[in-house]
Amino acid sequence: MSAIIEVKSVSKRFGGFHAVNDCTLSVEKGSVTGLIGPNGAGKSTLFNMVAGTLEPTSGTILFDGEDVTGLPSHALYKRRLLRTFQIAHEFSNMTVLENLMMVPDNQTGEGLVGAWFMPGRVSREEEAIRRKAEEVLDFLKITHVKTELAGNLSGGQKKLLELGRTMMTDAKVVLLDEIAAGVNRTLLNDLASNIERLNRELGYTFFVIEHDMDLIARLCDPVIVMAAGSVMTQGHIAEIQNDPRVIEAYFGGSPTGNATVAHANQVEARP
Amino acid sequence: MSLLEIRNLHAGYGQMTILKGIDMTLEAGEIGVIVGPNGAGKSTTLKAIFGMLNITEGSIHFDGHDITGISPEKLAAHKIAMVPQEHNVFATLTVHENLEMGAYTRRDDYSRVMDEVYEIFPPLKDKRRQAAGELSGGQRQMVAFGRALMIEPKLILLDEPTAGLSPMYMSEIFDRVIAINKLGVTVAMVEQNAKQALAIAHKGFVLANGQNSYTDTGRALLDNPEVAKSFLGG
Amino acid sequence: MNELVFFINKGILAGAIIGSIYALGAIGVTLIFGILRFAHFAHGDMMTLGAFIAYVLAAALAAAGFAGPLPIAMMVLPIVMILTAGISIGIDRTFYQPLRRSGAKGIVLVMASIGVTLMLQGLIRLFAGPSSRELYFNEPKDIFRIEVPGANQMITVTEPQLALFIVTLISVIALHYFLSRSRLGKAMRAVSDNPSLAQVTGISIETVVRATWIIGGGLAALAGTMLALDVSLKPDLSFNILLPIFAATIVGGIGQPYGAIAGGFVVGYAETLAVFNWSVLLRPIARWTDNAFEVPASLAIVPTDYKLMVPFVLLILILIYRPTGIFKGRVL
Amino acid sequence: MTDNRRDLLLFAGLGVLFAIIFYTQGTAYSLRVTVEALCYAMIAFGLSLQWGTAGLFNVGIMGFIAAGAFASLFVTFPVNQAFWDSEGPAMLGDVLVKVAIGAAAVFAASRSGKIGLPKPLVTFLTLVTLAVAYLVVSASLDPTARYIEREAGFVGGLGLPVYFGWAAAGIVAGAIAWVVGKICLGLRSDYLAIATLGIAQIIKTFLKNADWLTRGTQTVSPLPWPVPGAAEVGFTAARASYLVLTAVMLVIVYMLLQRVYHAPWGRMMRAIRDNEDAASAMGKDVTKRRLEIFVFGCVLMGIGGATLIHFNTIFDPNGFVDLNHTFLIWVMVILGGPGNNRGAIFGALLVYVIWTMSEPVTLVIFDYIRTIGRDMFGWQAPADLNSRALAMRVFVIGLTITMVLRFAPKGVIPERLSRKA
Repeated sequence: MSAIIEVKSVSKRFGGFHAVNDCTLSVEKGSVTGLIGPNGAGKSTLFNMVAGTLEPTSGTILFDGEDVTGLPSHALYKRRLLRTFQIAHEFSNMTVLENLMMVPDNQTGEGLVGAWFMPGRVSREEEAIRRKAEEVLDFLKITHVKTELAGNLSGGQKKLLELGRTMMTDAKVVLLDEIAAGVNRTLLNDLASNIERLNRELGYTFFVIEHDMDLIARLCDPVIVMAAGSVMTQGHIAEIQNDPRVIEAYFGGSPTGNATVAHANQVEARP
Repeated sequence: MSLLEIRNLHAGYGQMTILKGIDMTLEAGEIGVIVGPNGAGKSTTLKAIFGMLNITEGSIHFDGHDITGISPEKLAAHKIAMVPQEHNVFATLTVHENLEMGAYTRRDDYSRVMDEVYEIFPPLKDKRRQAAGELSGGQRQMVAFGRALMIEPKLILLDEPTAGLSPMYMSEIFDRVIAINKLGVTVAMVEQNAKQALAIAHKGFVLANGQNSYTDTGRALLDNPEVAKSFLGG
Repeated sequence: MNELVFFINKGILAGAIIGSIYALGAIGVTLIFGILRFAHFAHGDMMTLGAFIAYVLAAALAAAGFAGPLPIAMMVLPIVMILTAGISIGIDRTFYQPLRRSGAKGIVLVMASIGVTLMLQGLIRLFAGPSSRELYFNEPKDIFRIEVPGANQMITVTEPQLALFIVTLISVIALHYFLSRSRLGKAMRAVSDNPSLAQVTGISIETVVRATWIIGGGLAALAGTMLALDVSLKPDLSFNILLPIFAATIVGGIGQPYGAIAGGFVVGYAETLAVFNWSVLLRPIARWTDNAFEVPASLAIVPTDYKLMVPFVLLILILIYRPTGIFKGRVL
Repeated sequence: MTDNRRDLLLFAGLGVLFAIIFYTQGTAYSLRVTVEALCYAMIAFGLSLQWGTAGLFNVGIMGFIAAGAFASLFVTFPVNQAFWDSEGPAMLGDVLVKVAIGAAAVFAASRSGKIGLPKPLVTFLTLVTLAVAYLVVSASLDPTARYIEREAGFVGGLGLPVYFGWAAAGIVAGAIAWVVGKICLGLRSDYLAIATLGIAQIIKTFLKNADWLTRGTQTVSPLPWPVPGAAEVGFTAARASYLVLTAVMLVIVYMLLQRVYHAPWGRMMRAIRDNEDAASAMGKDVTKRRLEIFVFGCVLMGIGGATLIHFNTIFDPNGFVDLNHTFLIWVMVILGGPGNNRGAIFGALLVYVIWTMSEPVTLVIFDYIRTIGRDMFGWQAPADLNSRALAMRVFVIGLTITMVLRFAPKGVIPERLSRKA
């Protein structure tokens, strides 16, 4: 296997604050790689840099061997790197179907000339895109909201729409940013099995930020742990869960500060 | 009567309801810790106390006053201070000015409190003329705490104070929280690092899906196998 | 030496005068940008409004036979500033605050401010008519002359120009002390820096907004009146002065009051020196070199008619090369 | 369906309004108002596209109208033989060559980063080259301009058919828009507002002062008509045929706009307006698309301006004013319903009629005020009361803008969010 995403000593500063600090990691082609870490560890900042919404202060990011540092997201899409957003970024004044149909690129009807003078070709393309979109809706089991404005969907449905958009085109890598939050258990199971299927059958690579440990455990290998802006460790979920450093950083290990211990004892001693 | 009493709180942003009936009471001098999975409504609860979102049902009483849906800038008068999770200092103002802004609502002489804050956070004294944005993460956290202390609050609300800090810092922050509590300040704190936070808590609230799922002393929650299984990551 | 005196008069002094006007306007625009987060298009007409109020007051007092050591329009300035500040707050309450409350985007506020600017223009013209007026009533416009040895021309400063320098200096110093020392001034900086934290800290945003309008409106009235005293009161000032003021704001860095002052002078000088006839300074050199080269009659970099090009080009260059401005303001 | 019925009712009302005007004001005058209203509708399409579909804030419409009008004048006005017989063309050619060389040098300097020069040096080089090129060009333009003015009056036109002129109007307005957009569209819309405001004033200043090119304030007339003029077929018939022509153009543009709006192009533009980040993550080049729509809108403004100016047959740079050619159009669009082409037409027709009628109405009202004031209070009205009265209309335009924003932000005919399955 070879790396499809390589992050090399990337840092990002906001004012004086190091959100990501000399972070190096890679995502293997064909893997489902998880990224975990406490809130504020810099996961989202790192994600946004990989996805092209933020530009690193220093360091380089390679995609499929090419330097893509600082490229805008639409250029990364052209290289088949897609993403979802932690807070759903739906097109709220458009219908669910339109939300999906806008995704494929190189649509003839997206150019003025095409839209005006090639109606036949545009409508053929539209037909195909619509079928594809309907399949995706079926797959996500949200066909019943097809003509609803996306802004009116529930939080969970918006999340599904996020995922649905990434299925509208053939991706090499999909970045999933907390896709599980707000999605109910049953659906989450479906989601997970479909992510597995996309990964296995179509060779999609997934890079996943997630707080839902069950989902991480089910899908991801390896799992990368971030803390304080850089990678703390990485490995199989079983190793990670037993790594004392990770337990301390992420799961909240035993208190270490002396005062804390003393206070804890005091709290306990209260009637 | 308890210092803080939240009864059956329903609240959310715009049309979206996030809190679906939260109950919470804190006695004066306690540390209360709110834990739970992402999206459970932990930070939202703090924001609801702070009048930053729509309350549709329920009530919040503080020190005998009804403060349900009060506007944020009025809470300082009730001696409630808040430290947000991020962007919690005025980056372009100096450290000293940050503290002065903390005391914005005070018309009396607060130089004694200022000295106390510098005493609790010695590094700040040397950097008092420096812009807060130039400080390190830990020092900024100190500025944020110091700013909140300037009104000599009865209650201080902390939104994930350890977020983004390395584990080493984390215990330092908890030590600081304890120190503040020892000054007689009641603390309500949202935390990701549930185990460590519950260990210093007099009272813990485990939220899930916008509702209380367990409420007990911190110790009891830590010892509760069910809580451990579902929320503390095994 | 005559040429040098000419340069001092038409270059250095003229630049300082227009620079002061731009600086006073840009301070208001930059504060409004920083705190209310929109480009206030009505600022040029607020200046005209201030000058117009000064005219009305001064005319009334002059008719009543009032006289004093200074021109009447200058003596009523404090009242004019207070009135204009009050009107600014009224405009905010009526037109901007409801939009803010309903969560409108910044750009909608920009448009509303264009609506306000048109309303002001209409009202001013309705009452003042389209002609231009003098703000001096039966009073001599004092002119101070400084003799320069070896020159038969003199450095000349008129009374309103001198007054303008003085009030600009006082305003800048006062603003500095206000922003760095006073409680409200610091609160303004705090809101500009981080509005939500400021609110949590107990700072009333509305109070700060009001303070912003008082300062912005007051300084606009000041600048407008001084400009009208120096030249004359023209009701059609608005967009022609607005563009240089925006340029000054952006050149200085949005949200940076000190940047606005610097930007005002940069734009003022750029404009003045661009239309300055440089052949005046070349002539003596030609004389010394026994007319080794011919000096064209006019050697202005930009013809006077195209003066507005200068702030515009500055604006474009700063957007291309340094969108944060000189003082590292924010980029919207 | 109810939406359509409502639209129908509104347009029917508008029809009645126009019928009344034709009946009371006479055909010839009413035809003039109608033609001008249609030209405004074309311009309003451009703004509706920019503001309604893409959220772009253009307050320099007047500049694009003026630029388009000039371009059309230059292409269609009869050839000035005196100019072509003089040294003028050669001198002007020399200036143009210098412009081209200067532009190439500036471009090369701005790209010198490619050969490894550090960024500050590139900036410095570019600015110096720009300054030098500017000085060289303006030094050779000045005598050329003076020569042309002395020998031939002005450059004159190319004498081509009017349709070429209108095409040129679109091209020139679009080219200016491209440059402005290229610089400002990556930034927040406030910058675009400021920049368009500036460019409009500058275009007007240029047209007013470049006597060698535009005759400046001496104005150019008569501009040729694309249809038979009054001298040939009579007043009414001439205006009627111009009306038919503009109406046909408007319908064609309307159909083109409707088609793209409902095509993937419109979907993409609405997506960008809804959520820029997501649209970018879905592979849409937001800045480029914004530029496209900005240029497209300005092309329509240029064409609209040219049709307007040809109808009035006189090119007068002083005739272009912000109020009539920028803010009036804003009122049309936000009142009609931004992002909806029917709204743009409705707003343009209604507002233009009200606007034209408001002049006599205001004067009548103020005449009454004058009389009442004199009779009851002995008030001596100022001599320029009439021109002051017209300033009230500025006030009303401003008030309308603020009120619509607050109480009817979606306009009379709001944009329809498509729900088709």
